[in-house]
Amino acid sequence: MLDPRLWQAREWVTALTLAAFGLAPVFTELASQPFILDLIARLMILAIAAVSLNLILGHGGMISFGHAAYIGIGAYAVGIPAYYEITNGFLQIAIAIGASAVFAFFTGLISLRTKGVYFIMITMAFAQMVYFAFISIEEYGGDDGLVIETRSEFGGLFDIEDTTTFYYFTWVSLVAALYLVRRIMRSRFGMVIEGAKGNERRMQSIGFDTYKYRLTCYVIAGMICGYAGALLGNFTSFFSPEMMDWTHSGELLFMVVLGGAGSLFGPVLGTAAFVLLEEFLSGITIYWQAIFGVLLILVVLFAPGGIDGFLGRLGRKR
Amino acid sequence: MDWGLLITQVLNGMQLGVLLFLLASGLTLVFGIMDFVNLAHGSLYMMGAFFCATLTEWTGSFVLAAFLALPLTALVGLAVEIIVVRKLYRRDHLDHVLATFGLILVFDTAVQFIWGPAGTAIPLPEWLDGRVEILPNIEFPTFRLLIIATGLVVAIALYWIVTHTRTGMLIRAGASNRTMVSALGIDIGKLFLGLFALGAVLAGLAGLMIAPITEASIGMGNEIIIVAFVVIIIGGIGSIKGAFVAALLVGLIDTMGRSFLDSFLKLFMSIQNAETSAPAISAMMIYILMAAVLAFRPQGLFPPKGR
Amino acid sequence: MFKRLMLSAAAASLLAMPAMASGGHDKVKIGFVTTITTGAGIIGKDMVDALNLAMDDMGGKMGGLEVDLIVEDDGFKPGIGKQKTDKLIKQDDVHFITGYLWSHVLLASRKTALDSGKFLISSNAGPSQLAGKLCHKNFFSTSWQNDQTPMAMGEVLNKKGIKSIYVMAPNYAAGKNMVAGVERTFKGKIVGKDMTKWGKDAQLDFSAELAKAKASGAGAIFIFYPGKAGGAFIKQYQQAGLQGKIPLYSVFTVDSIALPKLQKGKLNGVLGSLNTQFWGPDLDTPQNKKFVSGFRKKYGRYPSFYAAQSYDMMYLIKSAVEAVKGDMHNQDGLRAAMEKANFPSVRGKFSYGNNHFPIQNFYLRKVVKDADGNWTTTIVDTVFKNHQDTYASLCKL
Amino acid sequence: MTAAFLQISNLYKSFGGVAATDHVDLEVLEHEVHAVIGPNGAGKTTLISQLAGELEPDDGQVAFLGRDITRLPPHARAQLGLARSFQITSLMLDMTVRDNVALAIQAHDGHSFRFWRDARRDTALTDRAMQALARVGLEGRADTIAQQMSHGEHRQLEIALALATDPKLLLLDEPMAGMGSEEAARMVEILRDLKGSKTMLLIEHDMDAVFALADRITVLVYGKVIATGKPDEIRADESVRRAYLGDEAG
Repeated sequence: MLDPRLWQAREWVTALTLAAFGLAPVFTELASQPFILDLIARLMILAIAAVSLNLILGHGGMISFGHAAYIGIGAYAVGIPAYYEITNGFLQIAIAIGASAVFAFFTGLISLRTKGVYFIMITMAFAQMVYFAFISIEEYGGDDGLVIETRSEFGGLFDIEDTTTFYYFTWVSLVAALYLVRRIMRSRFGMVIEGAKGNERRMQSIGFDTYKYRLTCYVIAGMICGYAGALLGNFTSFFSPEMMDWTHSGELLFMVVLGGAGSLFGPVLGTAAFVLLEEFLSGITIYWQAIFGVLLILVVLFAPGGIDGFLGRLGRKR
Repeated sequence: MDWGLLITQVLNGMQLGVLLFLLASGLTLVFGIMDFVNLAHGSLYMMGAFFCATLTEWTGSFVLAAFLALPLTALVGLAVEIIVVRKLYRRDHLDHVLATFGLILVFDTAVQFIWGPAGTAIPLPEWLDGRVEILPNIEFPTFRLLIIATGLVVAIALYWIVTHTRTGMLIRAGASNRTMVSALGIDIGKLFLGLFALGAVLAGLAGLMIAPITEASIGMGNEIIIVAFVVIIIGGIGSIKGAFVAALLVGLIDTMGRSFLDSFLKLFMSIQNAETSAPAISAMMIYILMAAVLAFRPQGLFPPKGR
Repeated sequence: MFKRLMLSAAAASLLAMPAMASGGHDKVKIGFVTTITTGAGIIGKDMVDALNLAMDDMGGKMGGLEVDLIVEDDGFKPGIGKQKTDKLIKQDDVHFITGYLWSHVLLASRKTALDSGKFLISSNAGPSQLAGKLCHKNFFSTSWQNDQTPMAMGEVLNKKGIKSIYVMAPNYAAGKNMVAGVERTFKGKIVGKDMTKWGKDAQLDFSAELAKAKASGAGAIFIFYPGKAGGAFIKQYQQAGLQGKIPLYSVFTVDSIALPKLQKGKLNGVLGSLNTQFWGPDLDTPQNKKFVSGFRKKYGRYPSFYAAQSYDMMYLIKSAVEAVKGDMHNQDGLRAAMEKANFPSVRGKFSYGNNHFPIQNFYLRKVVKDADGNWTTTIVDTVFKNHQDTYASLCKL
Repeated sequence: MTAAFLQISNLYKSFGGVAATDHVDLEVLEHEVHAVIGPNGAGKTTLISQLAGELEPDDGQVAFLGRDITRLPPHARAQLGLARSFQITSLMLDMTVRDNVALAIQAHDGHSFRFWRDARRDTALTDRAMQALARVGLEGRADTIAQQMSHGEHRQLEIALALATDPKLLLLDEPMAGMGSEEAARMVEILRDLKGSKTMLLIEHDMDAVFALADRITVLVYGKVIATGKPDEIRADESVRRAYLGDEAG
């Protein structure tokens, strides 16, 4: 894997994309286009969320329609302490990950007892519950949301108020998230998750309590996404329940499928394609959502495997 | 206790309930028999409303427009089935969710393009715009009563179709055993197309019944469709009876929450906080109900037999 | 249909207008954030129409400089609004960030906009926070502070001898301000209150709330429902049989966006109803006559107050650019010029308070038929003269 | 022989009023190969599903190694040493043959909450997976994706999976189903090799295989046990002949 001589289209794209993200600040500085840097930072944060969704969706076969809830939970884990002037980033991120884990654990306990479309709908229902819960909490702005004055502080180690520092903080986070998911999926645990996706009944008959493994995987994905939420909260300095709206969960699903569910890097490409297309199309016409919708339908109908599948086919031709 | 208010609110809850039922019944048929998750069902609801609005403007009669709008909605349903949906039956639920999510975007934008962003009001004829005194000193809007009546008639009709006709037999068989229906030599393609159109008509009916109250507006189906899904999951996928019971339950919970929850919350929190929290908490109760039902009955309240 | 296409094409081309690198001489760059998509897009369109009218009237120039107008759509979401604000700052590098239909969008965008050192001008939203503790030297409003209009309405209710009201508003920043405003001046009892869901999934069926209002025995109902929710509310208010039993008093609900639709829906009960406002299409000032007739000529309908405020915003900026003689780097000069409010406003002469919110009159308006039979509003009384909002004392400017 | 290894007492399960398992008593002794035969619809698969824990009986008891396992879920039974193969091939088709078996070994190890080390480079797993594959003659196919194998190979992998968990009792649900005669012969060989070291409950249609392998046979007809005994006794049993063999013999 680490030997470029063995690389095919897929590996090249992965390496080049990550390198391009890593070098982007230099180019945007030269071209004085700071907004593009913002765009990529947002893209990378959403990519972390998509990678975490892919862990349960692509690798684990659990179609969660409520993944945006963790983005909201993670974001509010930064926002609520900041509201009380607690700006310690380590603490905020710990809360983001911890709260997401707790939420994932308890909702997973119930959701994972259901199958198929019931699972899709119950995960969505739980996300809606958090959505309405945050709307109902007047103290933190309710539907209006909450603006924070300062980003997370990391005791002088580095300062993410600085755009470039924040950008690299995000970049490192994305690379780390990818590495983490790759390790997990290649570990014994990952084998069980993959096996349970392929044939849950058989996995049980050889002695795996698949429920327990899936629940663990569900919690891990929630934690990673909660972390992404904490980043997004810092990035926008603004939180509102709207972040958890079901349409955002749908968008995350689209990002994963567009990139290629079940592949490690696919979700990153899917997110990139999604965010850039959205930016580009919404600049052209106010009717951009229709183009987006048609594209979504076409991808589902004619491009199973998404971008990653396409790269895989490119690789095979060589 | 203000009994007049209570009775009015129960009727309001029923009105919301039957509206949800109209939407959910089509959804549960399509879902239960074709195993197809149609998020764009809410778009058909919206199309019904907009068709009716334009036709009311042209014909000058809401009732006439309503009867003309239904076949139009059915046509849209047919087109959607033929162009997109039928290619997806063999795919998994994730593909259904994504493709119909795409359809929602297309429909919403198309409506903005054709009708503009403002939304369109539907004027009601005089005889529907008034009120009926249902009990001494308790008046209720005539049109909302009409919605309740329509919903009940549709519920009875659907129940009769499902339990007493050959089509209904197929529907029941399909809900519990899909392969059996094809073994009976039925053209599954036609059955599905017909059912999808029926679902579209029911959704369109729901849309055009609510539009004179709230106006036809972009994205009007996007939130209610989620609630309709909650309804069919609580009721048990594929079950008309389940959809009916769950729709009324959800309608009543939502309305009662909006009417009485704030007074209740004031016992614990400041008046301002109670006022702002109450609607969100009553919206949340619906999802809590769903989670509770699924935790104890993973197949919903009335799962079709043999499934 | 054709006209609609043309309008949307105009809006689209505005949206698409890229930040063209200025070739040599300066330009005045104005970013405008409003709602173009969703049902609330109708309001945004009214605002953008007013901007285009102002551009026509000015010949596309302010103090000899060309004007770049960049319109962004917030999609009715604070998060998107903030994102678009970021874009206007970083990509387009505008001089003025303007617009903001919704208070919560403005509150979400405030920090980035002001941190960038640019001017932020609200042409509609006036949340209390920005008038008080969060006031800023670079923030200006060409509209009002949210509380003021309902405060005027509270006075009207007092004068009418109404003893109790039932209050309803959407549950977001402005809704809360509106309720606070009417509570501040109304001397009677508030017998009930409902805050309903707002945003793109706003609640539009008010059956339960209307039943409560009816049962409450209130002397009047006070509402704030901007955009499409207003029409829906009034319709249901009539259907529920409250017309003639509990009178309806509203702010920002019955306007020239809602009226044509209400007229089409034959909701005759609205005729004669009262609302308060800082402006009206029939307000007798030279600039207003020019604006209203120009708007009606160009678009064939009455402008709304949203349009009026947006139109004023353009003239405010123009006055500042002229005062500094086109030196766009002279921030202090631009600010000082704007603080003077030395421009022909549609509302007539007004002054800015310390918090840069207008000190202005508020009028009582009545819904009437105009000479052509179109429904519009006419000013019947002045409720407040030179009224300053109550939060100004909290502002340390 | 020792006391019952697997003890089924009075097991009862009905579907919509029709008894699929009608008060079945059956015991499997350690190290024996016990075959269950019966015509189609006799309730053999229903029985095995209840033993594996996928179906819950309406009444009766299943005891394994002296422990009541009637209400245990499938994975817990597997961990006690009860392994099954499926009549209709049930594998992780998207994974390689080696990964399939490695998973079974992992399950037996009980160390699967390991998130970091690369499982495919874990020799403790891969070596044993190769050994297990060698036992069923699939060592040459280790890197093949399971989906791409032939039906016969699938059946062999089924057995390999069951064996890899090092079970005390093998529940084999028609291991020869759908096989050609050559493949079936190879399967009989594989099972004969295991005979003596593993206790097996074998459900099978192939009478040659049954009589070649079984120490004892139980005959199930319409959910009821009509006879249990050594192959010769069963062959001689009048009621069995009438109900079952007789039919087949014509």
